[in-house]
Amino acid sequence: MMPQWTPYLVGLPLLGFLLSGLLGLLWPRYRRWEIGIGVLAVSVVALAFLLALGLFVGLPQEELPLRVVLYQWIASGDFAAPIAFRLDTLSLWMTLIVTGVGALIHLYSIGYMRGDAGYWRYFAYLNLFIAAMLLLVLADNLLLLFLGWEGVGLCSYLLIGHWYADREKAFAARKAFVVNRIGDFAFLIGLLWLFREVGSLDLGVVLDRAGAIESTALGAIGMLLFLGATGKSAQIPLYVWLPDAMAGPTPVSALIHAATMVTAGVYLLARLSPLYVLSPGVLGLIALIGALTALLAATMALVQTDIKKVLAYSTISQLGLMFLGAGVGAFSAAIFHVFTHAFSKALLFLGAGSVIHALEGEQDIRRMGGLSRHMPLTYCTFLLGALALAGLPPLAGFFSKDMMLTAALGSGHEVLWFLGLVSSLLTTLYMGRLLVLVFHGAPRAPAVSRAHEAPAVMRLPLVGLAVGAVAAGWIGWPDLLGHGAWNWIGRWLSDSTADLEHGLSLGLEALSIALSVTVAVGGLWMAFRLWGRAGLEADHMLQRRLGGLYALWQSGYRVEAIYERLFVRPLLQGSAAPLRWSERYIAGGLIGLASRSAFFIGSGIRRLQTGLLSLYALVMLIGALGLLAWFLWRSL
Amino acid sequence: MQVVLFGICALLAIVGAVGVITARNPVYSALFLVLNFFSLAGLYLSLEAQFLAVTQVIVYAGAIVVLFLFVIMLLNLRPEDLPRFRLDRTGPLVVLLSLGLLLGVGMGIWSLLGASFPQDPQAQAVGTVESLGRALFGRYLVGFEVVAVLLLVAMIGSVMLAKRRFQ
Amino acid sequence: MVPAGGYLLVSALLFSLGVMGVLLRRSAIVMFMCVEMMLNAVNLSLVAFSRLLGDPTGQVLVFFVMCVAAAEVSVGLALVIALFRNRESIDVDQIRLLRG
Amino acid sequence: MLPVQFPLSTLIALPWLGALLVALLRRTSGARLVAQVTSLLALLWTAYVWVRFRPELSGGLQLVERFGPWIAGFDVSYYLAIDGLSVPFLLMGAVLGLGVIWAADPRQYALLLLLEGALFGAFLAVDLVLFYVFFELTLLPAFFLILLSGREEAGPIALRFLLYTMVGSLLLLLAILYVGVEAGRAFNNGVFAADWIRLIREYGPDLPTQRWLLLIFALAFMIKAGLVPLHAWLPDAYAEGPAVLVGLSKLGVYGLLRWGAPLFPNAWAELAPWGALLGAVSVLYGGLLAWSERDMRRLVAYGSIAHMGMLFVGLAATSREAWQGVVWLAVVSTWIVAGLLLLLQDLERRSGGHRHPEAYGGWAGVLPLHAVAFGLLLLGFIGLPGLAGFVGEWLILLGAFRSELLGSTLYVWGAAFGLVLAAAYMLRLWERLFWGELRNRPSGPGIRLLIPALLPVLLLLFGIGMGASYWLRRSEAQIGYLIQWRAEKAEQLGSDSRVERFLPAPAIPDLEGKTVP
Repeated sequence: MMPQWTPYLVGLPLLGFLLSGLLGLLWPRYRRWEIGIGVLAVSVVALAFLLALGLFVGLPQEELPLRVVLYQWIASGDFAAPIAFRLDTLSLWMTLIVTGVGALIHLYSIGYMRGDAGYWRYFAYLNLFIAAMLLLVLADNLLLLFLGWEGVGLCSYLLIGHWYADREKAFAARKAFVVNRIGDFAFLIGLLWLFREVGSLDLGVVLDRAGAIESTALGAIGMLLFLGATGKSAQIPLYVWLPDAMAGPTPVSALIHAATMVTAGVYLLARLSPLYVLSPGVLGLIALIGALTALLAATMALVQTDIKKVLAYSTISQLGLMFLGAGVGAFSAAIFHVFTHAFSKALLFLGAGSVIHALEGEQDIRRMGGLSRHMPLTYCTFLLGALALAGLPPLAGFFSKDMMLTAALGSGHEVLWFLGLVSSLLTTLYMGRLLVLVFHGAPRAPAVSRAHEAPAVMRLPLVGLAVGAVAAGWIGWPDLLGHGAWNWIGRWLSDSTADLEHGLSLGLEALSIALSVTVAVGGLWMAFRLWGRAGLEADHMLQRRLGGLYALWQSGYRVEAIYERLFVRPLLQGSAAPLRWSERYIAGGLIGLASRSAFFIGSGIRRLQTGLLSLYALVMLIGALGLLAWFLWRSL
Repeated sequence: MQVVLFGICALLAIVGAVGVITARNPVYSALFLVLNFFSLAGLYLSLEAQFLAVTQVIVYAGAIVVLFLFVIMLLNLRPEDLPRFRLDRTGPLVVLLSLGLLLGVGMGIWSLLGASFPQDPQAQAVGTVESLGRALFGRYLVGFEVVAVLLLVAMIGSVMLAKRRFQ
Repeated sequence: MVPAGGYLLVSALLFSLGVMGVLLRRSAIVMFMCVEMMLNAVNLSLVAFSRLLGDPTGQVLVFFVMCVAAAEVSVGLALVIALFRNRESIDVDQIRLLRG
Repeated sequence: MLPVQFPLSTLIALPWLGALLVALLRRTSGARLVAQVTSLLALLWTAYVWVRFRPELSGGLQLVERFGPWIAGFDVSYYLAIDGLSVPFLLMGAVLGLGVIWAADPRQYALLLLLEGALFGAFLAVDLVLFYVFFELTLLPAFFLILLSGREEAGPIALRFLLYTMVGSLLLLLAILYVGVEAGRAFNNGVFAADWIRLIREYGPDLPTQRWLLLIFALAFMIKAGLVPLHAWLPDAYAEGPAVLVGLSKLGVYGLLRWGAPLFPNAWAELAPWGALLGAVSVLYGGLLAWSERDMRRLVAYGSIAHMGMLFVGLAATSREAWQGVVWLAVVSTWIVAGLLLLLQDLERRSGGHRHPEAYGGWAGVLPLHAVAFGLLLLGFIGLPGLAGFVGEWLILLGAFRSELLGSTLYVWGAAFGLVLAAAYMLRLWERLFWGELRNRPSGPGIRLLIPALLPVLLLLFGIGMGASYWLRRSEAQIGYLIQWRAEKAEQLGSDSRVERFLPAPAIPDLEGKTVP
């Protein structure tokens, strides 16, 4: 496979977007031709996936990285940013995830969105989303990466606000975009700073010269870019948009959470890992933020009653784990987790979508229950996804999570490792709770009895993803087995990421793995016991036992209220009055000064116009005399 | 001969001018004005500008002053309507300024005071009808035509102004 | 022979008297007469210069001045009539239409 | 052929002839046809000039048309030329003119065409006095256009606009006369000098003189540009007046680039931090006010003040990248803001005159083309990468971040934060207008031909956004020359660093712990 095909990876979905968008916009009859729209959208992404697969198979690992330059994009002075793509193990791997999982989600959407008035719009945006994400992943230049970075933000905005008639959903979309923009602001400054230090934004140059950057500047750049990543990847402090982003159609949530957008932050850290390993302080902070996010989000996931919100907080928590992994220097493990998580989370979201679809839009898990009898396939796949996410061996999630936790232990961050372990436990608890409350027990709403399995076009992706959720982890066995010989993914990615090596003793690693397995099994057992017996009552019991803590989790640690009071209100409301004042008295005063002085001078001069003819004549005479005197004076 | 003519006419012109200013009744003013105009015509004669002297009598004394008199009669002002002098505040200043003007102009022409007129026949023939006619219908033909149009316009304008009530 | 200066002085004197008249009198008609007098004073000096220089241009100018004066008087007096009809007065101090 | 021989004069004459023809035509349909064809021809002619322009030449002027002197005894001539600096602005004027005229009311045609011609003139003039003449010539059509908007407050607003800009202009005139006389004494045998090339090459006053002259120039141009705190005319005028005013305000930016910086290099270096401070303040001030503004056209106007602040940060940064960014952001921002104002005007008419976004809702479904056009302009406005607005913003921030003149990067932080604010208020506007339940269904007729009129802008939005280097190359050489020339001349007159500061730079610490000496 020729690397020259790389631009088509981005070009194909972009073409799909343009075709769907323009045809739908200008030709109303096209909007109702759902089959055509759906097939077009799916086929471009599928083609991109095949292309990526071809590149993956056809390019020997030794030839990577490759650089494919299209043309000069922005150039002025000594700044130049070409439209150029970088093919290396990392970007190729991410491309596979994005297009593969993305294609399945596209396929699922054909069924899910049937009959929707904005069908064409939806698929156009979905294609654009893939295109932007591929651009982000493949960009050889950080400014081009920023184009994709903002592009996925825009697409998430448009898709979250897909059902825009609902003001709340529209607001959720705006919130997602603006919060992302705050991160992007930091990212932008980081890029500026990086350019000032390095003199280029080409990845090759940046990574080469990273060592030459002065350490404080390097730390600042790392922090700023990381802040950008927290925006995209929904980490503390910028995670608040993600739970609200559930307002979009469920496949969109799957796309945002599994394959695109939120993984961008992790990708960025891995991409710039040679830069990050040079500033251990920043790495430590990243690990801390990741661990905290993982823990806090997991606690919040435990108390949600909306099926999609549980999954949303679960995503934040899992992303936290990935940041923890990246923070302790296990970048490839973090990317590995992106991979496994993509399958399980996409599967869970699509399964949730099927459930919501079957229950005619019901999303409250308190009004579900006993669905396993009506939707056996959905149940089976959902179960596999949940178990994989919970980290039950030998399903996919176990391997990647374990790789990150052992790295955390190995790097000497015992506390963070412990936090990760606790959030793993919480993960098993809320996944178990979700599974039980949705599929087991007695139906708690009449709609459940009418539930039925989704059409084949929606079932097929579920099966595909379930296979991934089971088997995706087998490409990265822990070092304990075969001393890393079976860790194919680690070797593949190590060309692109600068992992820190930790000499972890086999004993400790075995201990860590054993603890992980124990936690997974024990947590699931606990969850099934607790919610399987008491059902919803277990929630109430927890609420009684935990009291204030439970309320705190329910309120999301009141973060939104705190932000509102600390930042939004002082900035917006607080500034309004002084600004109005200055508009009125400073700016308005200056213009008033100008106009009033004109009127003042005018009224002064007006008084000279007495209308007295003889006075005018007198003044004329005086003037004539003056002129006469002037001429006489000159002639003297 | 010229000296006598100049002396008499200059004196009469000044008397006429003073009369115009001081006479209380505008009719008297107009009559003094006639005196002034006639004596100016005399002065023109003494300068060998015969054509202008005649025109002066016809246009100014004949037409303009008559027009003044017509208007005065037409308005039929009562004595108490007649505006007075304005000597109260600005009077002294005006007199002073006018004297200043005289002084200034006098200084300006100081160097010319003693100049005597050329006596060759060509110079004396400047004011003849022939010489003036050649100038008017030669070099100044355009100006002459324009003045004709101006008079027409003035005529129309004054008819319009006098006809309607003026708002 | 009277030198040119004599004529010029008379002209200057007449002009000054005319100025005085315009400024001292309040009757619009008399002011007008004084303006005519000023024009005449200028005419006199023009003729004197014309004679002095032996050039008819000065006298042509006087001719034009006379024509313009005739036009001016006809319009001006028409204005005075119109004014009097409206205001019942020809006192210029009471007419302040030009006040800003 | 005469037009080919004098392409620049043709560019000015074309709209003016059109204006004359429109004024003579009684029938509206005929006038519309003439105005539309004229604006299209002006755009095509600009393209012709664009093709004849050779971007790689720096320092020199091209397609020179010089007749004169104008006034006997003064070396002031009718002197037109193009260079890399004016060509983008010409394009701006032509595209703006097309959009505004196609979407205009018939009674505005003549004035708009007059304004377009004068705008071209101001961008083409390389004689200081001629520039001033065209600069002022734009004012009267603008005044009458605001008056024509027909709202009750239009009169006072137009008058305030006129008076305020006149204050700056009169001071500018005095400064121009001073410069001309002094420069004439310095190198032109005492004859008043106004030739751009000779002025910037040979006229070098001492620092105190430069300082006051630059302050006056900057005051006039800042009033024109609407920079905080001199912006008070702008929101009202944008809200009531025609969208073409947006292009007018860019004359301020152009004036500073063409005349301000090269004429007064040392004072420029000295005052640059203050310019950047005002710029950053404008960004935040405009952004926050836009957030709390309820009238939608005023909201966009405040947003444009924020853009203007960004432009001034770039101006102050005084580097090749920053000025390239300034030129192209000025051009693009004009199109975007004018396009948004036109769209809002259209929506206002369709809704029966509602000016508050609360009266709208869900219009994306009924006016999809409007929604797409508005959305694209909005995204360009908030600087989404890939669209044209980002190119300028990025280059400005890049240049300012590295600028040695500014001494602090905090201006950049402030300016960049404006992008966050912009996203917040613009998306809220979008949400109120186009999303939500359908409210107040559009009824009245909108602006005819609005979408076709905006089509060039939308295409350029992508064209410049994705193929920026082609466009940037047009202005690269000349701007590089200006930057280099300014630095050399400043060195020659007393280097930037050795300038004894009359105004200390604002005491803004840098994040890296450096403070300005």
